[in-house]
Amino acid sequence: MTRQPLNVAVDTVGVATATPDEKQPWAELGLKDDEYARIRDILGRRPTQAELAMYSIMWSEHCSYKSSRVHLRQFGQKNPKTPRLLAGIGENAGVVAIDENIAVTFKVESHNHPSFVEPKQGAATGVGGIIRDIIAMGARPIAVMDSLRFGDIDHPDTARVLPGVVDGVSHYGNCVGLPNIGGETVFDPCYQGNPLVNALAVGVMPRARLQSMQASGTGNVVILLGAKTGRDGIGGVSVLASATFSEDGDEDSRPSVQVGDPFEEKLLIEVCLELFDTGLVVGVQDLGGAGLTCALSETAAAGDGGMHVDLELVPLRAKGMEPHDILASESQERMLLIVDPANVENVLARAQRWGLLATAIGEVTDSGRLVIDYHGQTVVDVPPASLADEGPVYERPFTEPNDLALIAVDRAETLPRPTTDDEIRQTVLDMAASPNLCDKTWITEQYDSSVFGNTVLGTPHDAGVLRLDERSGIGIALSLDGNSRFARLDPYVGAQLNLAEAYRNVALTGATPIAVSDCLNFGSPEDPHVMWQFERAVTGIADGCQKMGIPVTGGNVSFYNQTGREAIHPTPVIGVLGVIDDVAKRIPLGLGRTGDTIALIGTTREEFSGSEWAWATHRHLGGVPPLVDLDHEMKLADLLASLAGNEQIAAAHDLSEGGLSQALVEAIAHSGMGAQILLPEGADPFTYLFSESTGRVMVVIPRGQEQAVRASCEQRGLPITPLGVADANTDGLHLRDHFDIGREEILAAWKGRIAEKLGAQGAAG
Amino acid sequence: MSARIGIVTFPGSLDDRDAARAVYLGGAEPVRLWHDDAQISGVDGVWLPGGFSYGDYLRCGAIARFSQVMDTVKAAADAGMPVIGVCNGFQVLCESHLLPGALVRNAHLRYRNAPTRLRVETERTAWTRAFEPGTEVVFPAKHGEGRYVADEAVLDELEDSGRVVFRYADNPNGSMRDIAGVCSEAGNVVGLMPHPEHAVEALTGPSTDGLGIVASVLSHLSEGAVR
Amino acid sequence: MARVVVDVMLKTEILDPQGEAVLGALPRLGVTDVSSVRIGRRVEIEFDENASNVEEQSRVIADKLLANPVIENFTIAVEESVETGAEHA
Amino acid sequence: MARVVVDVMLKTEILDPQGEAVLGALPRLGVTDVSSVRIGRRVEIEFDENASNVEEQSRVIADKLLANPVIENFTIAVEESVETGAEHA
Ligand SMILES: Nc1ncnc2c1ncn2[C@@H]1O[C@H](COP(=O)(O)OP(=O)(O)O)[C@@H](O)[C@H]1O
Ligand SMILES: [Mg+2]
Repeated sequence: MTRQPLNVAVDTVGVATATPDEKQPWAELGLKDDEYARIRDILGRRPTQAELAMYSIMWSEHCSYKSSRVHLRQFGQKNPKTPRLLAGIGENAGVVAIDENIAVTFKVESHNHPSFVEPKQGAATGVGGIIRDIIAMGARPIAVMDSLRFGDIDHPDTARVLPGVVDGVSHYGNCVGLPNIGGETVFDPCYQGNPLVNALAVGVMPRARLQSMQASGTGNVVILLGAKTGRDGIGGVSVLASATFSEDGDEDSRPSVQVGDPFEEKLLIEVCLELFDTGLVVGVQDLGGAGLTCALSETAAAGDGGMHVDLELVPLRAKGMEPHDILASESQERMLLIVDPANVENVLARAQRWGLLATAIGEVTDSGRLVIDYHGQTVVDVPPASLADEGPVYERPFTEPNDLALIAVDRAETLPRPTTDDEIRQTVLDMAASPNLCDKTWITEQYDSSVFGNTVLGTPHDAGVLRLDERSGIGIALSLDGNSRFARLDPYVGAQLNLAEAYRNVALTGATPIAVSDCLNFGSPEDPHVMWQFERAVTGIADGCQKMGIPVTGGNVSFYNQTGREAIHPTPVIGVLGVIDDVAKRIPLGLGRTGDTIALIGTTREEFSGSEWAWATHRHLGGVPPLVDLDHEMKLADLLASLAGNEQIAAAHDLSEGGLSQALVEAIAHSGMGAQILLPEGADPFTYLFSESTGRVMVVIPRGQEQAVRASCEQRGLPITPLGVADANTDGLHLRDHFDIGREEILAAWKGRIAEKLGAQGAAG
Repeated sequence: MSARIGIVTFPGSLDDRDAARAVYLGGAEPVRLWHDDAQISGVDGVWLPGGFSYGDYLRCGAIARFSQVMDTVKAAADAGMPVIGVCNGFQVLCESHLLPGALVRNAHLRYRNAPTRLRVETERTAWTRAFEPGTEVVFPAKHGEGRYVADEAVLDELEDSGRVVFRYADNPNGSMRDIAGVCSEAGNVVGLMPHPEHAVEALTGPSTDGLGIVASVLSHLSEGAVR
Repeated sequence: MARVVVDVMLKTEILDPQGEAVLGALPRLGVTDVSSVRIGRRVEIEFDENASNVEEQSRVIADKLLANPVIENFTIAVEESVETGAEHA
Repeated sequence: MARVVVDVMLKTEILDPQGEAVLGALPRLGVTDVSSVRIGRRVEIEFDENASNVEEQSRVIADKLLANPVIENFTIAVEESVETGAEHA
C-alpha cells in the first residue's frame, strides 16, 4: 500500500503552461522577486509546484552558498598544489592520498538549528548526514568527532540542550559503530538559543575505489537505496538553516523534525561498500539536506545532463504525499545509485540480503533535462544545472563592526590579577573547575571509542589517532578546534589561531598535518558586520593554509546563527588531518616516567586578551588576540614529527585555553604522576602559568635525550625552556618556591563538574 | 591445525571484525558466519559479537533470537560446543534462553564506555580455563543496557553452582550482585558485557587480558581432542 | 489512590525506527499480516490517597517531562481508586 | 483493519530507574503527591484488513518478541475495526 491512487489534481507542466498567471508562493518559499523571474525565464513558463519547491530548495542559502560563494573561492585559488589531493572542494567530501594504496576522506558539517529544536534527533541526524557524505566518496566511515557549543552552563536551556545533543551524538555514532575520537565542548552565553553542533566524519578506502556523483551513461538506471520517504523535515534543513529564530520561539512554527535510524545507516554502509567493491555502481550520491531534489539535480548535472524519474515509484512511508513533498522530503538514511541495467538485479539482490529497500525509480537520458513524471504526468522538466550549479550568487556588503576599535583597546592585560602565591594557587584550581576547562568525561564516556580496534589515541588527547593498516602501522591523526573569542576580537587572526591550534594538536601526536576541513558558523549574512567577519575569517584560513602548504578540502557554512539582532561570535571550527607512518610511535598525553624532563617549547608573552582566564574570572572579552606565527608552527610540527620518529619524546601536550596551568593539571590527572616545576629565573608566575601565547607545547623528554632534543630545537630556531621533572613520588603539582597542590585537590576541582550541573537532567527521555 | 572460531555477523553487528582480530591474535582461526545461514559446519566454537544485531531498539538481542543461525548455535551449544557472547552477544544468549537472566537499562540510564576491572570468578568454563581464579582483568565495558538482573532464586543458584564467571570490581551499571558474566550449567556457554576483544593489543586497549579468553578456548578444545 | 496512565506516542508523521525494526522481524515469527507497528511509552503514575487535581497535574507532568512536544503526542487516562496490588499480567 | 495494543511493563520487583528518575524530577515541576512512577512500552500493532486470529497472533508476538518474561509482563487489547487515520492526539 505504498502507492496512492492519483486522485489529487497535480500541477503538471501542461497545467503550468496553460495557467501562466496562477499566483505562486515564491516569497513564502524564500525566493526573491528577481529569482522567481529568473526561474520563469529559464523555463519559459511559470514553474510547476514541484519545480518551484525544487528551485526554492536548491537556491536556498544552505544549498547554493549564495552569500558565501564569492569568498569561498579563495580556498580554491590559494590552495597549495599537492599530489595528495584526489578530490577537493565541491565533492561530498575531500579525499587525500595517504600512501600509494590508501586514501582518506573527511569532512565537518553543522546541524545547529535542528539541534536547538530537538537536541537528540537534531544531533543524531547531523552525525548521520556527515557519515553519508563519507560513504558517497567510496569510503568506509571509521570515526567521528563532535564540536559542541552551548550557552552558559547555568542557563536552564543548556540543561535541556546539552544532554540531548550528547545523547544524539552518542546514540547514532554508537549504533552505527563508529568510534568517537575527539571534539570539544565550549560554553559561552553567545550560543544561548543558538547552540552549535558540528560533526566530523572520516573514512578510508583503497584509492581505486573513489566514487563519482555523476549520473552518466544514457540508459543507466537510477536506484533509490535505503529508508522509505516520509514527511520528515519537509522544508526542514533548507528552510530551517536559513531562518532566524523569532525571539519568542513560536512553537507552532517549529518545522517537522527528522528522526534518524542508525541501524538503517549501518546497512547502507555495508551495502554501498559491497557495491563499490564489486564495481556495480557508476555513480552514487547521498541524500542529505535537500533530499531527492538535491541528489537528482546534482547527479544529473554532473553526468550526461539528462534524467527521467517516475516519482510514484519512490517508496513512501506517509500517506497523501504530493510530488513536491516527495522531492523535498529529508527522510534520512537514503542514497541514490546510478547502475548499469545489466547490474540492476545484482544490486537489488545485494541490498535485499542486508534487508535494505532498493527501488529503480528512473534512468539517465541524453535529453539535457531532468524530467520527473508522476503517474505518467510530467511535473518537472528543467535543465538540471539550473538547479545544481546556477543558483544566485550574492555580493553582500560587508563592513567592519564599529565596536571593534573600542574592543581592541579594552585589553585584558590591564585586568586585576592574582598576586600572592595563595591567590595564584587558587586560580589554578578555579580555572581547572571552570566550565570550559573542566573534565568532559561525563560527555565522552557516552561515546564508543574502541569499536574497530584501531583507536590508538582518543579523548582526552590533543588529537585522535587511528591505525589504518595493521601491517604497515600507517595511520592518521585528526583534531577539531575552534576559539571564537579570538575570532570575535579579530576574525582574520582568530581563524588563523584556530587553524594553528588544530594543526599543532595533530603535530603533537607525531603526525604530519596534510589537509583541512572547516565548518564556518556565523550570524546573518544580511548583516554587513557579520559578512565582514565571515570574509576576514575565510581569508585568514585561506592565507594560513596557503602558507602552511595544506589544502582546504571541503567544509560547510552555517549562517543565521543568531536570535534577533544578537549574532554568535564568529565561530570557524577547523579540522586538520595528519598522517603518521607508524602509529606505534605516536606521542601520548601524560608525564612519561619518573625523572623525565618537563620542558616548554615556544615563547611565553604577556597575552591575556581573549583568554580563558579573562573570561572565567572577569567575564571579560576585549583587546587583541595573541600573536600568530605560522612559520613557527610549521617548525614546531617538523620538530615533533622528528622527535616522535626517533622516539626522543615521552609525552606532550598543547598549551591553549588555560595556558601552562591547565596543561599541567591535565597531564597530572591523566598520568597519575606528579610534577616538580621550577619556573625560569625572573619569570612572573602568573604570566607564566596563565598566558595564552600560542605556538607553545609542553614536552616530556626521556632521560638521556635532553641534549639531543635541545639540539633539535636550536637547529630549528625553537626556544626550549626546561621546567622540571616528572616524579611518581610527588603528590600532584609542586611549584618550587611558590606552592603545592595535591593530586586529590586537583582532581576534586577538575572532575565531576558537568555531572554536577547536568547529571540529574535529561534522564526521563 | 588451529581451532576454528565462527564469528556471527548480524546486520547490525559492530564488533565482528574486532572479535576476528582477537581470535587471530590469540592463535585461533576466525571464520565468518552469516546470521541467515543455518550452516556453521566446520567451526569448533562460536563468538557472538557486540553491536545492535537487528537494530535493537526494542530490547537488545530480542530479534536476534529468531535468526537462522541461532537455531543452529542453540543445537551446537546443547551438544557442548563452546559459545561466547560479548555485550550484544550476551544479550542474545539471554534472550535465546541459553543463559539465565536478562540485561536491562543501566541504572544511571546512560550509555557508558570505560575500562572496567573484572574478577574472573571461575576457571571452570570453556572460555576462562586459562585464567587463575580470582585474577583481575581489565576490559572496556561500553553499553547502555548491561544491568544484569534475574530472580533471587536464579541468582542464588548461579552463585551456588559457580556459574558467575565475571564480577565487576566497581559495578558500572547496577548489575545485581556485581555480575558481569555468567555461564551455562555445562560451562561451555559464556556471556559477558565487557569486551575482551578490545583488550588484545597494548596499542589500542587498556590491557591484553582479552587474549586469555582465546587461550582458554584453545586449551579447552585441545583437551577435548586428546580425550 | 488514583492511578493515571499516560501514553506517549511518536506523532504519526515521525519515523519510528523501533516499530520498523519490530515490523521487519515479524516474518521471522511467522507473522505476515501486520501492516504497521508503532512503539511508544506507557507511564503509570500513582498519586497519594489525598492528591488533588490529579488530571491537571498529570497533564503538566506529561507535557513538561514525559513527552517531547516536537515529536510526540500523549493521552491521559485517570483510573480512579484502583485496588492496591492490582497486578499487570 | 484490527488494531491491537500491547502494553509491556517491567515486573514490579525489577528496579525501573527511568521511572525513578521521573519521580525524582517531579518536585521541580511542583508535583509532590506522586508515590510511584513506572515506565513501560506501549506497542500499537495494525493488522491487515483480512488478518485472522488477530488476538492469538498478538499473543505470540507479545510473548516471544515484545516482552521478556524474565523481567516483563504484558497485556493485550484488541480494538476491532478502527477507522483509518484515527489520530492519537
Ligand atoms: N564533545 C566532545 N566530543 C568528543 N571529544 C570531546 C568533546 N569535548 C571534549 N572532547 C575531548 O576532550 C579532550 C579535552 O578537550 P579540550 O579541553 O577541548 O582539549 P584541548 O585542551 O586539547 O583543546 C580532548 O581530547 C577532546 O577531544
Ligand atoms: Mg582544543
